[in-house]
Amino acid sequence: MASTDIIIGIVGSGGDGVITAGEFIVSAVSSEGLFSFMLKSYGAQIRGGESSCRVRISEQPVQSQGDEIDVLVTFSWADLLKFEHEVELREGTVILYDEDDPMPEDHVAQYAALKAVTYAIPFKRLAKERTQTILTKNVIMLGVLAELFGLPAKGIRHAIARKFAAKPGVVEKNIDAFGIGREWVKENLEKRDPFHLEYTPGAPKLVMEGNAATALGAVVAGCRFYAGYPITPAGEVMVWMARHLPALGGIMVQCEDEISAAGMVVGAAFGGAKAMCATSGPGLSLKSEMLGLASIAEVPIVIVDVQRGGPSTGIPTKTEQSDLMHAIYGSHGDSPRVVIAPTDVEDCFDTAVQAFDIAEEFQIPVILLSDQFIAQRKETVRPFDVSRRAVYERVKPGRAELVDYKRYRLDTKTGVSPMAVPGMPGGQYPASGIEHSEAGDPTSRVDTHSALTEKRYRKYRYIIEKYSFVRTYGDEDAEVGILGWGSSKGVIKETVLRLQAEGRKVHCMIPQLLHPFPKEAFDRFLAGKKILVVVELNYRGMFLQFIRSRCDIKQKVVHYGRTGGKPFSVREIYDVVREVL
Amino acid sequence: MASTDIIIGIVGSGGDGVITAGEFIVSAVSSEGLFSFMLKSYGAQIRGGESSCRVRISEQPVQSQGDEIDVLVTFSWADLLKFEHEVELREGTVILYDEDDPMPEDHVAQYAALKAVTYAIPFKRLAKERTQTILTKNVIMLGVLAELFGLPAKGIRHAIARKFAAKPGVVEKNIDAFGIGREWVKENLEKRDPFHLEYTPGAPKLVMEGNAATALGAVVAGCRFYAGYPITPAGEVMVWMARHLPALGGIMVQCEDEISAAGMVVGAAFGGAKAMCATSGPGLSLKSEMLGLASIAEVPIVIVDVQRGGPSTGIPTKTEQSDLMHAIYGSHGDSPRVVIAPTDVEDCFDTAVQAFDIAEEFQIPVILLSDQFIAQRKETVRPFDVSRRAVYERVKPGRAELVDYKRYRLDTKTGVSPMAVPGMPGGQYPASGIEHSEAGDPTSRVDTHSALTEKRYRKYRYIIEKYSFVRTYGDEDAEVGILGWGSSKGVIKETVLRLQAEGRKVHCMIPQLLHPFPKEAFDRFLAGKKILVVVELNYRGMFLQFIRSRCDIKQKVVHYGRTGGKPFSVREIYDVVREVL
Amino acid sequence: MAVDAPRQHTVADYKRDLKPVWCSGCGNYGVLNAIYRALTELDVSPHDVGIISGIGCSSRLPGYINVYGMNAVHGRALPIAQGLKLARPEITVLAVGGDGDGLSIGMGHFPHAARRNVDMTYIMMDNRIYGLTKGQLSPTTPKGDVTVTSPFRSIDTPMEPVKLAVAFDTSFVARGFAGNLKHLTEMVVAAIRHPGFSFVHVLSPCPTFRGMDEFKRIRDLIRVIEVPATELGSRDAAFTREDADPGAINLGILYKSPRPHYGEEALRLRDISRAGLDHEPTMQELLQEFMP
Amino acid sequence: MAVDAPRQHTVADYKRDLKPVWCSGCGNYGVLNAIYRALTELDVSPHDVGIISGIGCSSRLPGYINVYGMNAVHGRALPIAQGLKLARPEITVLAVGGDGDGLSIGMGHFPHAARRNVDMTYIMMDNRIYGLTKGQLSPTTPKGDVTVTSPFRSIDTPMEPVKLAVAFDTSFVARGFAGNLKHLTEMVVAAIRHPGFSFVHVLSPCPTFRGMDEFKRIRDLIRVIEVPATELGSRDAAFTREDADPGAINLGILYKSPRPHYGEEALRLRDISRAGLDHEPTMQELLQEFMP
Ligand SMILES: Cc1ncc(C[n+]2csc(CCOP(=O)(O)OP(=O)(O)O)c2C)c(N)n1
Ligand SMILES: Cc1ncc(C[n+]2csc(CCOP(=O)(O)OP(=O)(O)O)c2C)c(N)n1
Ligand code: SF4
Ligand code: SF4
Ligand SMILES: [Mg+2]
Ligand SMILES: [Mg+2]
Repeated sequence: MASTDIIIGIVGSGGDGVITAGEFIVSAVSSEGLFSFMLKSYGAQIRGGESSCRVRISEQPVQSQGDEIDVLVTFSWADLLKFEHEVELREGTVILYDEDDPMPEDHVAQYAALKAVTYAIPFKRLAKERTQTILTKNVIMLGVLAELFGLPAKGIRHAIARKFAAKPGVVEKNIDAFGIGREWVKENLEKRDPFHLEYTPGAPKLVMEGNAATALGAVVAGCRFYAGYPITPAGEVMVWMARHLPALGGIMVQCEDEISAAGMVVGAAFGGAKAMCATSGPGLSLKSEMLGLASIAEVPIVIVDVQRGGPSTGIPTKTEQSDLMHAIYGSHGDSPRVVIAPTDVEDCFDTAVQAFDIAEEFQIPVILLSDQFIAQRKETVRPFDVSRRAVYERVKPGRAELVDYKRYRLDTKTGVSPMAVPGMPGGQYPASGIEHSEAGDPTSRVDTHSALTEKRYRKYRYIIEKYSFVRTYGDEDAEVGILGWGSSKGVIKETVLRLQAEGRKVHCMIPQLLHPFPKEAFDRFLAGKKILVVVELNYRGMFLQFIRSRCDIKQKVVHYGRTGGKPFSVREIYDVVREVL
Repeated sequence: MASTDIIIGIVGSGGDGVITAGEFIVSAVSSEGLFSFMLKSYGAQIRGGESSCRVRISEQPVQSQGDEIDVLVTFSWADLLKFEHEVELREGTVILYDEDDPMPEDHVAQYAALKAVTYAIPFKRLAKERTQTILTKNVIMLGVLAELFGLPAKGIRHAIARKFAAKPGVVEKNIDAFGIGREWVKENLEKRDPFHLEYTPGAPKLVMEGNAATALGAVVAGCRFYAGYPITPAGEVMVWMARHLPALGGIMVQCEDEISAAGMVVGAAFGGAKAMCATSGPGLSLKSEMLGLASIAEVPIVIVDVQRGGPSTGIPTKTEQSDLMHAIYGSHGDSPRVVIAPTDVEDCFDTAVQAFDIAEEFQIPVILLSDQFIAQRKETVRPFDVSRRAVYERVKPGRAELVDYKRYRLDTKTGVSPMAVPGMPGGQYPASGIEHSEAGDPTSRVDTHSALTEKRYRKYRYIIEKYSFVRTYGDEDAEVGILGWGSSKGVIKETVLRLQAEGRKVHCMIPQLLHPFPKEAFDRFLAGKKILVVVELNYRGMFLQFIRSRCDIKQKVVHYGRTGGKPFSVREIYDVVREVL
Repeated sequence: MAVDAPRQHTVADYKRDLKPVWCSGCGNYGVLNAIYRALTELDVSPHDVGIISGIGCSSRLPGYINVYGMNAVHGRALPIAQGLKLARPEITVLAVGGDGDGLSIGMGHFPHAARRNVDMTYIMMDNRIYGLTKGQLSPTTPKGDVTVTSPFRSIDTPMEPVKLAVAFDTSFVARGFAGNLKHLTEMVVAAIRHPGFSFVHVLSPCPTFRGMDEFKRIRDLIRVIEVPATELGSRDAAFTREDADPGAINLGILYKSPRPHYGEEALRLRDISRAGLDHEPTMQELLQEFMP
Repeated sequence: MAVDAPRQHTVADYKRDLKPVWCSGCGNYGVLNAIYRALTELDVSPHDVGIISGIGCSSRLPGYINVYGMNAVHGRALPIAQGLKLARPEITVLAVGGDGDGLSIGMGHFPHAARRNVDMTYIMMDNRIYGLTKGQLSPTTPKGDVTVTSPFRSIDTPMEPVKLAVAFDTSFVARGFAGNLKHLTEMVVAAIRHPGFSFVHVLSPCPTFRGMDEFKRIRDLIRVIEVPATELGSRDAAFTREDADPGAINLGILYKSPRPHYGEEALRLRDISRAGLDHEPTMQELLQEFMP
């Protein structure tokens, strides 16, 4: 059977190079123009514990991590057990394991029932005997995979050469190891499984994780100030900024905590800079007060929240979509802010640019609601056009406006008042977290408070008008509609494609702007639907609650939500939707 | 005209003793068994600026501050101007002013149009000439009021004697001053207005502000640990605790910030104590993360949020009901918590007790959502029964349970697992903000995360079952229903009473438990209603949004919300409801 | 900042048309005047100045100065001010606020600001009380004092802002008194001139909540000193000096620890990070690292 | 705490059945063992101990001890631990955590814990890096070091925990090394025995993110010292000693500032506040103040 879509799982311990092997595959297929998608998972140990990865490869854009694994490599049966909740096998799965660690008795029947094809391979022995080091084991394994399943060999050699470019001897050794694996298969293995990747090579594509894409998007939007405090799974945004902002003449500053990071960003933005901080749930909670300040003082800032399992410290390394309500409502008082959610790695780039556009145009804090699932996975993406954007710059007061300048002028159409920045003669004003007059002076007058609040919320209408971008897939006139957001897009889209391929009618919508609520877009989507399936990775059903709070839902609603810890699979969503179709 | 309900407004500058005068009235009427209700308001100056108060007196329980002012005393026309947004006059208002500060020309026509009755009184002159100090001016004024409008003279003398008990000379001087005012009226004034309070004295009642009532309620519930950080308008809770907890063998600790205060409370509650902190919006925002910890670690804590004008620093001295969404949703992840709202001063006491009951019974953080309007107003309340309550104590593991003790046992009906506290042999366990197993060990397993989340939310059902207390007024079978919450109760109730007195049918409901959402109670209320009026003191309409997110509202909805800065008046609500009646 | 050119500005240029809400007799008036004068002396244009504060009586100050000001949230003046300065190095940046703002809720930011050493000035207006919230304990309230939150006397050991600043190796530490306008102005000028993070501890009495004598009480204790340049760099000396006479409060420049400030270091990083590249990387070049 | 009775407990009583997630070679194992031994030596019952931590590799520690533990949120071990101790004075309370936890995000709580002087022990496991989040700058990372967030070398001046603790007038300050179990155990025992807030700075290397030599590097610098009792109370001496030899790290009890702890002071307040009353006020009596 020629395959155009293969899912490979690899499991091992610390020294086994499991993640590196996965990365080689991703790099290889991307350089040969295919698409891929890779998830990593680690055990509880801080370092050196068990780890696993899952790589999906396809000629077509890969929407998700897919369902069950086609090909599983495990260096250790004990390690495999630790991932039993994450590694699901399909009927006919191929399992490769080290002959040194024979299959436990009790697995035999299980795999037989699965009609699994198993190969015992002397990974370790080959490494030791042929390369004098155990370290090449993973590359030998790649040779085996390449030969057995037709993975792009040229690409893998290229990936090896690139990775070890600085260490010539190492490149050679690994290229050799790769050959050893392939050879061994040719000489010793009789293929008993049907998987073989068929593809036509194309132009190389990029390999990126969501966090780097977010950082890149910010920089393309003009962000030159980043303040951060490390937190999983947002850390890579800061690391990327630390590597690149200095050369760009920007500042990346590691702060003492998230409050300080948000404060620095407010200060920088008050100063006229495009400024950002990234964090995860606990950090977002800590930034609640500063968010309110940006809101009332109308300082444009961008806060990235890479969601993880919550509440509290929760599950830092796993994904969840459970910060939605806090993003929308967190912070006391009537404090407007914008929430947008990227849906995949490439989208992290796009939404980061957009976050700055909205923040700057509307002088409002913008929360970019990413999550671990997109932030830390590696994905093949088509080369970006990093210059394509008309980046938005905030409105500054003109000369006339600076006579008796009122920073918080009420009589503007959109609620946005021209904002002077330090250094601009005549623009001096006091910004304030206290309720203030148009000129910025503290007040406790009811009428002023009411007028200024209205002004700050007036922006919503125009934000919705301009930024109500939604993704829809499927048939517009279907009776069943699926609603989801953020990182659930991939599995939902794939579900829709699968159902369509089966000749079934279904429609789905993934809004980019979550708050302010793009009601028209929702109402348009709801019109004509009889059944709604709402999909989200949290327990409470926040998205559904939020929609309900704004839309009159007459449809029958099927809510599919669960705690995170593991992203949705296509099968999961497919089964839910099939129930009602 | 005999009045049973008079509203007196007093305006002056720092040294004028305006607030003291108001307090004397409240004290006086309460000691003679009447009811009263007093609001204070200050200008922008930190100290010594203009101030005003409004006291309503009645034989019947006073529900609200009422509408326009019946009797206005102003020591200074300039000061009066500064309160123009807060002091509304009725037709036929009586205005007393100091003859030293004659009425400005432009006021004359205005007051004539109002058919106001004005009296120029030599407050200052009498004070200087007859008591050799200007300081008695306010007490002389009280004498004038007592004589003119029949305020309880005995009570005022009693109040003076009590206030200055430590300084005998001062008591006399003020009692004299009081007599001087009365006498002057008798001898010099011809009453031209119809106001005269008629009442039958009764048993003395208490005088209390909401913040003190909250503190007292907490202490009655068994709270002996208070950690705080000063903030307006919650400060008096801490001050009260500082005065009383030491003698009770408790601890009141002033912390370095609100995060620390919440942390101390978590630590104390983990230790088995009933512990509380009180704050206002900015502090609540800062406590978001700690709230999540209490939520996942299932530590029973009580957080009082005395709402003020928001967002950010906002308007610290004025009321608003705009922290609702943050109270319900603030904190990342699926983090359960309970939100209850007191509706008046007496209710601050009741809900504080209840907050501890819920927290302890369900091992969950409870937010008590008070606001400046109830927290800082003085009100006459009927003597409490401070011993009436069967105070709830948290469930601790029994001997059998301590064998292989599992702190977070899943197999309990209500989701509440017996909680060991330090000092209990065999109960040692690790509490954790990280997702954990039943035993408390960190885990990142999807299934455990899901099971534990479900357990934490399972409590909701039982909390709703037990604590869905709602207040309803009016006719159950009315077609128009009013929904409100918290401190809006008074004006809503009075509106209903007024409408009923006019023979109109209307029904209203004020839920005490806001979150988890007591859906049954709402559905019951909604049944049969054709029009809903939703009343709340915030811009966004949080309460309505929240109800919509849980209930299918088929009724026509009239939302009456506005920013705070000033509480609702009865007239305001009355007008809204009359529109639809 | 050009300070050699003929002076362009007068005190009036820095005044803003808003009447302070402060009580009469409040020390903060003195601080406000000192800042007016210092800015005048430094002759920096009002639009080139940013003053950030937290929340408190003292933190109302930016509203009374004709500069880019921010009366932000309680305790966070330092992060915001640092962000402003790092993003806009050409602006003269001040952070101001109270003892509670800086030492209680804002405590966590102070040592980090000191070690980060951003080129800005932090003026702490210490009245040993929470003024705005009406008289609670502050971190500098003397032990044993009665306040509304310590009705039976305070049991908390007070903090000593100058010693803390020295312990944090703040690159410039001075103390002034709101009642000594001339000296305080000098301190503020020297602090702003200092390249790096400078801290001025100002005794700024609150007659309302600490009594009318507070001014006099302080006036009796203060002594203006001139620390020899050779001693300015010693932490031990600074500690010893502060402890020497419990009955005296030193006014003056008390400690200096000159070193490159964060902005300079950041420029150095820029050069290092561009090594091998003769230009600012283009966006297209940034994309390269993602090529497989 | 009864320590004179015949010993009841062994190390095994304090061990919990959970395998640490720490890397092999991590300094935290040494700290864990020292705490086992210290508790054994003090012979305090496991159920009478509370250990609170923040978040970090080091903060996982409570999970491995058979006591009432809490692995709370990042940076907040001190407030939680103080709350526990104040509410339950009879419990032996420890706070533990990393350099980042305590000096970065938790910095604001440290000086206040020191001046409040609650009778508890704070053990800081300093590895000069953020371990759990995988190798970022910590407040104690030496200037010039390369980390993932300082790829072109760190430009931040590191903090010195012991000097800070001394500046905060912490009532007991000691330093130990994870590689010297015996000495570290002594320090922990002395700290717990000390009535008041005691701080133990532990050098606890992270081989994973600071390299395999970190243990050796530290071992070469440390020297166990015995500070004469007469010198223990001097801040200046402590500073001088710490600064004396940049090539040496002092282990031992380094500073003491004995004074009544918060719990004692609170009892004093209770007595003062009850003045004139021979009993705990009843609820009915509390109501009296509301009578008009
Ligand atoms: C997060 C937060 N907590 C508490 C407050 C209330 N608050 C306002 S000012 C202040 C302290 C004032 O003291 P200080 O900083 O010394 O300034 P001062 O008024 O004495 O000048 C407090 C606690 C607040 N505004 N925000
Ligand atoms: C509010 C918050 N911010 C950030 C994090 C992420 N985080 C977890 S541990 C840690 C620092 C770890 O360093 P340290 O405290 O020195 O402990 P170590 O791991 O080195 O023992 C950080 C930043 C978090 N959990 N919570
Ligand atoms: S309360 Fe004190 S600090 Fe505040 S303005 Fe008045 S005198 Fe100044
Ligand atoms: S990362 Fe470092 S501190 Fe964390 S467990 Fe490993 S060695 Fe220890
Ligand atoms: Mg102060
Ligand atoms: Mg560390």
